[in-house]
Amino acid sequence: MHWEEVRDKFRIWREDNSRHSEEVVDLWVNYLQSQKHKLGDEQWMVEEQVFIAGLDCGRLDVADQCFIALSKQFPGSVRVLKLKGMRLETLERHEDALTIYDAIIREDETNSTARKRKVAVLKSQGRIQEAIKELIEYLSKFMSDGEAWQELADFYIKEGDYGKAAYCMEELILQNPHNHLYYTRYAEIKYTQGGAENLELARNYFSMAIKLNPINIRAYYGLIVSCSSSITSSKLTSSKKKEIQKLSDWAQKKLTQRYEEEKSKSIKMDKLQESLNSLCITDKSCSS
Amino acid sequence: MSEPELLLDPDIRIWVFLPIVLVNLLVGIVRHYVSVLISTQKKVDVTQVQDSQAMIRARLLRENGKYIPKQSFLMRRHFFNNEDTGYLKTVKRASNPQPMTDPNMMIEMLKGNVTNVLPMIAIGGWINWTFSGFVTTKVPFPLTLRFKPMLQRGIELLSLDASWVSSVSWYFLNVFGLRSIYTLVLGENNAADQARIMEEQMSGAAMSMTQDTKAAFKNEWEALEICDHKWALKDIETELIKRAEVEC
Amino acid sequence: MGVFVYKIICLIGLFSLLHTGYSAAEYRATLRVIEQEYSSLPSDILLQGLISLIVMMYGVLYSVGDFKEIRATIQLENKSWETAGNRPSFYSFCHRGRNLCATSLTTLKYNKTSLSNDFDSYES
Amino acid sequence: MENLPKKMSSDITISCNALAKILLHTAKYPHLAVSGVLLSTSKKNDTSETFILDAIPLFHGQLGLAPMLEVALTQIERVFKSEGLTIAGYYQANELLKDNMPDFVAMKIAEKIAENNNEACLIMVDNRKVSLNLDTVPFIVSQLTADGKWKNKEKTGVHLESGSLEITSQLLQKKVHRDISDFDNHLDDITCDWTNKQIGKLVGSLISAAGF
Repeated sequence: MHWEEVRDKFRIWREDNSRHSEEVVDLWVNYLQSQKHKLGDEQWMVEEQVFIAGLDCGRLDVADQCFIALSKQFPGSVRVLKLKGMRLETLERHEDALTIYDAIIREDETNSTARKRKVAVLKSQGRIQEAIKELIEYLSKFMSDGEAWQELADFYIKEGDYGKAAYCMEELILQNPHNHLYYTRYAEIKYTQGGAENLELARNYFSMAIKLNPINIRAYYGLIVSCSSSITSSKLTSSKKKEIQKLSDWAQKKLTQRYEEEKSKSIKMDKLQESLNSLCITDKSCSS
Repeated sequence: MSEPELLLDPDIRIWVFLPIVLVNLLVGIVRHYVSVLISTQKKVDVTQVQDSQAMIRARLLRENGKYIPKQSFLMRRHFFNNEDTGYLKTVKRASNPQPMTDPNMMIEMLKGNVTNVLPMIAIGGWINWTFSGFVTTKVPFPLTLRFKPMLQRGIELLSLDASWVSSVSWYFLNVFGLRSIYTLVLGENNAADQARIMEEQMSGAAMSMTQDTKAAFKNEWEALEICDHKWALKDIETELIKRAEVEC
Repeated sequence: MGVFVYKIICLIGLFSLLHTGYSAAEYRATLRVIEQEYSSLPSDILLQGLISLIVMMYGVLYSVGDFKEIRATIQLENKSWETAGNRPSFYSFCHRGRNLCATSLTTLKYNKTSLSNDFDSYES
Repeated sequence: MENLPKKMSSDITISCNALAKILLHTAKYPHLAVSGVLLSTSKKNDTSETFILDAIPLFHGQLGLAPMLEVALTQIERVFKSEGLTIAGYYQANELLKDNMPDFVAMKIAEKIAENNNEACLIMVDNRKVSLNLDTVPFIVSQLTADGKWKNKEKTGVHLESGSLEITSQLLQKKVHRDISDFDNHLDDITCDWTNKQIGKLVGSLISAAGF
């Protein structure tokens, strides 16, 4: 592998936040490390990336080399100080890490990453309730931080507090009204919450996700299950039921088409195909 | 078109036209590095960040509120606009201090002057003194008489065609026109910037507000108050069903 | 390599465009020598200019890169929670990853090596 | 120990296939919580021990959402019914290294499974014991007692197909985990096969090669 390929790969991973820590460390050690001076200014971004990847898979030997390079290049930098805190987290010296983050915040009140790291420390100690509290405190100051809202949503789902998780997802939808992922997740949360009203919301939001991204398999499946539970559970007018049935049939058809397409691409999905039919609502088997 | 009415000495090109361009370019580069050297990290107050983020959130709610259920929209609006506890109502910020009373502000302004205005006056004066009175070049299209004061500063000749450019005007054209050359030469992320990125973290993501917070909050409050919720997903199911019917 | 072909096309267009410019200049010079009034460029030079411009535009369009979809949602279509769910600011490092790396913390028995001494000197 | 009711003492044997898939799944997403279900052959008589034949990796990251879980369970039932397999349990590995307690999601799902299959077991992966060279089963296996509580099984009650630890370690070292796909992957890209037949075959060939 050529070092330029590795550089491009790293760049892509950096841009979409892929975590591929193991690969990053492997590629760095095998291909890029010896060529790092050719990277120019990008070198420091890469060193930081490798440092974090190194921590992530416990390769402190690799991480420390990067850290030394970074602290030589940027003595006294807050960002490097934060990396040091992260290293301490890996060694499970959580209190020391917190001291560092607190120092950073004292120095620069507007430093959002140090505040977020504090939440991460609490999370890795398993103190979820405290982490949630800290995160809410953070969000009261930095209200438009999507990453933090997402994290909070995950915390709430983990705790089973679906109503609050839905609130966080709404916040994300407000920020990115074109992202089908948020619509899908929101619908999933609403479905999990249960109740006729939430089911209807789930149906609507799954539909919206399909509209935004017509190949979103998750949304099709979600639409089918939410339609079937609406039909069986709630007391709707028969015309409304018919409509929902239609919607569900359509989603089913679309899914079948997708599977057929893939099947013709030599993937054997015959059994899945069959099981798909089982998702079909009972009414249908009656009517047919 | 007839024969050109004016022939310029080629020496003008070498000794006037090009030096002006060169001087401008070099001064621009030097100025860039000087400003990097003397600029200080702007200290942003955490409340300023908070205010600007709240404003962003309120604006997003106004613009994209139609994508969330009505109940959720109302809840959020309540959070911002409620008479007693609403964010935009209760958060009291002192209106911004007058810029002249703040010594930091004064220093910032001074720095801006030192790096921008001062060299321009100095170099402009120098150019005026050394190169005054030359006709340096001609723009390749005809212009009306109104352009004469702009393009022929320092040459008061009524009979000269308006598309000829004098040396001082050429200097001013360069001052404004070389900006994109600077980004090309210095790069958008040049070495000096790279170092700063490492230093400053992302707090810049939330640009601090410079204008009067109180007035901004009031504006936002009004805008939110009159904002109506029209759920964008109301007819999504029927829309999909229609699509299904079309496909069938 | 398709991009390479388009780059060649672009170069040809550029060259031809330069040639047109040179021809025009020559034409003007000749006119001045034979002392004739200039009215307009000959049509072959105009045509060459136009064609080479189009050729060059074509080459540039295809050699720079693919077109991006104008609808914002298309770019999001291929995103999944795999990457969208990763939040670097909240990474936690106390997970089983360290046990699953070939030469990691636990297997390497990471203790005071020369490197970590070096590290400590930076720590102070 | 001897005079306990028979129901509790029925032993559990985990096949190499199931062990490998569970661990490969945890290795693919080392930084996330992962979950899946366990399959066993349908019971003929209830005195025989439970044999966990296969594992289906389901989700990673966010485990507490119902819709996709329902879809997955329906599909699994449908696909494996013809092969005489039923869902016999649930496994989960938590995100944090030291956390091996079942959370409310794990409890809920396992209880749901136990409604249909009273031999159902809940396997929590013990993250600290997961490594590239396995020496013990990194699982905490529990079963529902008569009074509706989950009780950890004794180590002696959990058996492993012989040679599975070696084979699984081998697979982990060869980074086979990059090829395993769970139901989440399938939903993002339907060419991913959540039944992981390929890995099943690979395990099978490794077993026969090792001569167990």
